[in-house]
Amino acid sequence: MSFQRVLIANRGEIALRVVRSLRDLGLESVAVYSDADAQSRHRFEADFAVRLPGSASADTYLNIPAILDALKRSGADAVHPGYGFLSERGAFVDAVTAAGATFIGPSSRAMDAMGNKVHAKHLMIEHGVPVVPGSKGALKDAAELQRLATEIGYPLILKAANGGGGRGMRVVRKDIELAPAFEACTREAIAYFGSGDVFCERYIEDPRHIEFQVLFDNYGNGVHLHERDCSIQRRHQKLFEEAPSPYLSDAQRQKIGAAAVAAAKAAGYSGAGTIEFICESPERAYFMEMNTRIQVEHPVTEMITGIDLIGWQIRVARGEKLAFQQKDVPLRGWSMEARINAEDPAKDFAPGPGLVTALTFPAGPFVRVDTHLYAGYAIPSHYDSMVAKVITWGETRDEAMRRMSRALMETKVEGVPTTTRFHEALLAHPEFKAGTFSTRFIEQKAAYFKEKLAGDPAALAEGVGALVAAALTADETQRGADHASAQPPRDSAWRRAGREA
Amino acid sequence: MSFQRVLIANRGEIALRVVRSLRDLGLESVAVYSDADAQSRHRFEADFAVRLPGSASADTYLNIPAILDALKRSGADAVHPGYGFLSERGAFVDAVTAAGATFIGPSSRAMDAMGNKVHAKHLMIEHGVPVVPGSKGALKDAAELQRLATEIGYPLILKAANGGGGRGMRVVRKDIELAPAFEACTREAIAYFGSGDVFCERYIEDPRHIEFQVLFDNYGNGVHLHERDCSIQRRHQKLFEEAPSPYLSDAQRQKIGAAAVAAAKAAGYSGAGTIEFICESPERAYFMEMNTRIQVEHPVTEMITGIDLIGWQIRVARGEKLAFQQKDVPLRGWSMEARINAEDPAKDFAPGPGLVTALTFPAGPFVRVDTHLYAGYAIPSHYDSMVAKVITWGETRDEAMRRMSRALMETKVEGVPTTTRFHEALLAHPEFKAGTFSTRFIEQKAAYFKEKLAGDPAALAEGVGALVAAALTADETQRGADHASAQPPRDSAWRRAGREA
Amino acid sequence: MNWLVKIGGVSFELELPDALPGAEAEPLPDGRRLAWHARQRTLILTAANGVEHNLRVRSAALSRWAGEAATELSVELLASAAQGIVSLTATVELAAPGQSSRGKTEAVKAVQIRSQITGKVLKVLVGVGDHVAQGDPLMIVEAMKMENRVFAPQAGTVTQIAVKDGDAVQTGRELLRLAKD
Amino acid sequence: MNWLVKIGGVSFELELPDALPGAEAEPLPDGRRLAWHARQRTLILTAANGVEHNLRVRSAALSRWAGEAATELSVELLASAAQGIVSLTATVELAAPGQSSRGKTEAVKAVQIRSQITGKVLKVLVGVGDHVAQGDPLMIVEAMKMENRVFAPQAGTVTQIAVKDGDAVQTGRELLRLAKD
Repeated sequence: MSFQRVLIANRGEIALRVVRSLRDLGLESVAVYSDADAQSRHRFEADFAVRLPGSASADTYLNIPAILDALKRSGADAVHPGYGFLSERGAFVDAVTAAGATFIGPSSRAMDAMGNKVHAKHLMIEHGVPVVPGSKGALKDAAELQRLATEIGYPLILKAANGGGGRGMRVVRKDIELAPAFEACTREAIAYFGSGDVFCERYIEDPRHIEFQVLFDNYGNGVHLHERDCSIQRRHQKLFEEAPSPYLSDAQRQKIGAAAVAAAKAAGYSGAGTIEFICESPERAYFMEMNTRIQVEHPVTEMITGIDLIGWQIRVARGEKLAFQQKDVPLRGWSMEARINAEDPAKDFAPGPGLVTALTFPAGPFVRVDTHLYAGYAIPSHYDSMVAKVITWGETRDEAMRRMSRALMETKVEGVPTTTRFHEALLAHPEFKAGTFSTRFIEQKAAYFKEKLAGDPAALAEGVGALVAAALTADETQRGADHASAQPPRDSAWRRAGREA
Repeated sequence: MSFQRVLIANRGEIALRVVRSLRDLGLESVAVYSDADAQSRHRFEADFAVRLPGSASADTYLNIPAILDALKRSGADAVHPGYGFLSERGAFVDAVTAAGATFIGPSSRAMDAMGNKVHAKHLMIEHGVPVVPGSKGALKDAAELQRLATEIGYPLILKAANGGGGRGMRVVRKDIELAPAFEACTREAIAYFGSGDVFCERYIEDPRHIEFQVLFDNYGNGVHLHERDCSIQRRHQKLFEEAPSPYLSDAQRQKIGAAAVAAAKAAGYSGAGTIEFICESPERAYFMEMNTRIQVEHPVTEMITGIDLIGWQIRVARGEKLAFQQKDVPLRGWSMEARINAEDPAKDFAPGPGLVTALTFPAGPFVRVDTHLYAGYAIPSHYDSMVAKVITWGETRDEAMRRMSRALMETKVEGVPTTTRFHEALLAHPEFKAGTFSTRFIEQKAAYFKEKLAGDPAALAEGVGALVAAALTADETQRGADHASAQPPRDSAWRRAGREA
Repeated sequence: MNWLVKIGGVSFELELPDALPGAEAEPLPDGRRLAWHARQRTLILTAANGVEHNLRVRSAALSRWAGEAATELSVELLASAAQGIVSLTATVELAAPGQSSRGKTEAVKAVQIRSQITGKVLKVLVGVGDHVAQGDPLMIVEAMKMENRVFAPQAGTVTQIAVKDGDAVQTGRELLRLAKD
Repeated sequence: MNWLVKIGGVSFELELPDALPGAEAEPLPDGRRLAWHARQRTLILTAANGVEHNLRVRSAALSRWAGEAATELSVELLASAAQGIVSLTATVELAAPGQSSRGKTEAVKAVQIRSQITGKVLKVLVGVGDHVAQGDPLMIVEAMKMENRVFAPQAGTVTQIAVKDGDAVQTGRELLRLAKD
């Protein structure tokens, strides 16, 4: 399992991130790049590069034969999949292995076992990891529902077994609503979906998304590296993450973490993985799914533990044993990550690919930036809109938050819109500051964000903006008084600045 | 002692560094800049800026009246001095205080007490901190010298009391050499310096430079934040630092650290300070001097402790108590700092100010860069040649070192020479890797560095370089064969590349 | 050139200087000076006493549609307030006076719908002659793995469609025209 | 243009291509291609099988003295070796053939001493007519708080001094001339 040259079957910031850990370990890197990525930094920063003709993901980063061809030509003897693309395809693992190279990640068997949600859920139940409580299948009658309601507690949600799109669903909050809701739901199920089968589950109103990072070697040794809180989401896309979660006590952390490790161990897992939980309350965390790869938000875990997760993925893959046990995994301070996406938060997060004309990223103490951007880079419209991650660390949550404000203030991207301002608005919200938020936070605070992000001209008219406007106007008024009539047409410096930008 | 707007009486990377900590604490910053620094980043990154007319340090950053004038005009109510310039002048502290502003640093009394080497040395002796052993003053006779030699041990150095420039000095290694050396030295002292007074000290052949960071609040609470090893020096200029030192055991660390804290406490010290020791062996560390300001190399301490030193300077100055005790100061992992100076290590470190035409700094996990450089910036020739600090952290010294190699590989500065290659040569040396080096390392390994830094064309002819040369030559040979005679004059792309650079 | 500037509801005519004054700028009537440092992306407002206030530009985007006189300038400035940090954004619409503002060179009843993003037209949902209500989806443009719907800003009849399924579009590219009811 | 290239002790005449071939470069005779990516400061050597080897340029400095035909090119390349990381540096002296190399357009016995740094002449230590031995200090140039001595590269007589105390000098500026003994 020893290897020397690693092909990175990915692009952008994660490909660069992998190059860095490889270099730390004295290993060579091979990038692959699509035609749309011919100017991407990951192509140039790796030691070697191989072109994947075409631009669509299906032709390039999802094209297993093309990647195997690059593997063979480049002489690489291992593959790191990054996240997304082929990172969770058992068939890719098998293809890499059949080509005689090492896949840096779990076995295809463990990947498929944990990737299959039903399998994974059963495994979790077996190992005492709580899952969202509910009926095992279709409910027989209202009486069974009543028994379950007593067992599980309210609120519950009734769902048509064949349903979808929000139809045939009923939330029930008291005993008295139970029978009528069951009848109505059954009626709708028959009417819309042709079957009266209805099942029930506990309804989680304001869930937190909390995930545990686990790390296993090939010899059954595994630890968790605490949790990340990824509740700040928009349409199920994570936007801002932190570690640890302000929601969990130390006892809860240890309990859920131990259960996560036990379950992954039972699956014969190896490498880095993430077990996601949906939390109704700190005491009620339910298994959701397992991601059998590195996560976008892994840096916040690295910041609080000092452990290079991608470095350890590689070391485990080459047969090293974990050098630490659970008790040795540090949890020091607090870390936050803001995803800088090329999207305009003021225009409903419309994506804005294009040329980055000027760029400054933050630096200095306890700040880290993972990005593939550079001034002059044209962000292609073919792939994900995430272009940078701004990460901070502090001794306390408050310090990490204040550092994030500073880091965002230093973040300047011209030419394309970014989510930077969204994060500033987020950090300014008292409930975010207090750590009390659910996955519905952005939706619930829509009015707040709308106002904050509108680029309100009134705000410009006040405060600092007024100085600029006043200065420009004063200048103009004066000139207007001096020279009565029209000036020869001149080019505005603002226009020029805009063009330079 | 509360303040809201802080004038930074400094320039370059340290001014930027202070802006960042101020911003973390919600405070405003005022930069001052000389005419030579009109394009420096610290002018633009601060919230406010005031020009100091002129370029020479004496007219600008050392000009107390000009800085006080800027203080008054800007409405700042505190001053951070950075390092160098006025940072250790008691008179500046008094002037700032008299102007009604808070000086972020120790009192002028403590500063002067610790800044005076004789005072400081006496204070150290009082508090049991070892100093270089030797005679109290001029030696009476050879017999006194013999007694001292027995007490202190060999090697000793005899020095003419009025001497200088290496003359009138003798190193003595055995009893039998003692009397002749004393006679010769006395003779020379009379001949060259007009006085036969000679004193003796223990001679430290291969010293290590180890310094302890201390931090005190205004209420007498103080801690040390472990040591830094700054033995890699060239002509007494530090080039590469690390924390902790591979030289000290934990017991020695605690012992020397406690002595350093006791001595600083006795001086009524407040704020951040550094106590430098010269080490003959881990057991024999002698007090050298105290620096009553932040050090260039403070980031390595921040990386292993997680404590924002400049943030704490500011917090202490506004009257906060230290939030931690000695036992709470973490020591986690290892950190290194490489000073990137605009000097050519292959040309005896000749300084090379000028236009930075292209620039890439490292990023990613466990790497930090403090710099004021940007592409298009012209490094002025008026000030220090240090333009960036590349800092890495690792769980072990080895990991920090490998990360430094990676970080240096990502460091690209075009237009001016830098010391980047020197650091790569340093990291490649087996004795540096083993942690066995003294302040004489660079001088002792001069041949090694010369060879490594020469830009040996033979190295280019081999290995990777050969590929380029071969490609160019093959191309040429082919063309030569095809077209018998002279080509029309054409511009070389290399030339163009050089010009673009 | 003289520009028509709208900030909020207020519009006024303004001659923007030929260049924002450089570091050697003449003082404004009230003694302050304003200088634009292009490389540093910083607008410096210098008070009469020489203290400079840095207004850092996070982003400055200029939108100018071909064939139209109006120009939209969007600037995001960063400045430090007495307490904490604020970022301010404004979109300023600039139009040379005498010239009609954006879209107004067209028949007054025509509304041009432009792409807000660079991407690919996945599906045109309407045809020429269709009547649409305000908020109706007109087409789907895909970019960065996301489907983005283009909605009708007002009720009207589709008079012209400038793109077809599969076309690549740049930001600002005209997609279709609506005749107002 | 044809250039005289010296690498180590070996010199050969070489016509460097008009431009280093771009990404669409014609293959070299052995099937490899070499392309210079200016923005990324990377020289890519592509093998016949399409695998690209990135040679990153850390620094490229071109020294050309006014009035002289010779050009010194110093390039530092970064590449990853099988084990660890290497950085390679070379100074290549380029001279158009037929033209004399650096300094040779002068009377063969004259040696020009140039400043290796940008700074200020602190003190000229010799006068015209002085005879100096190899290694003698000629002047002190200050830059970045450091005093840098300029030494005689060989014995000779000072025939001309081009600067005086206090003068600002750029890298490459002539300081004085020595006539060889």
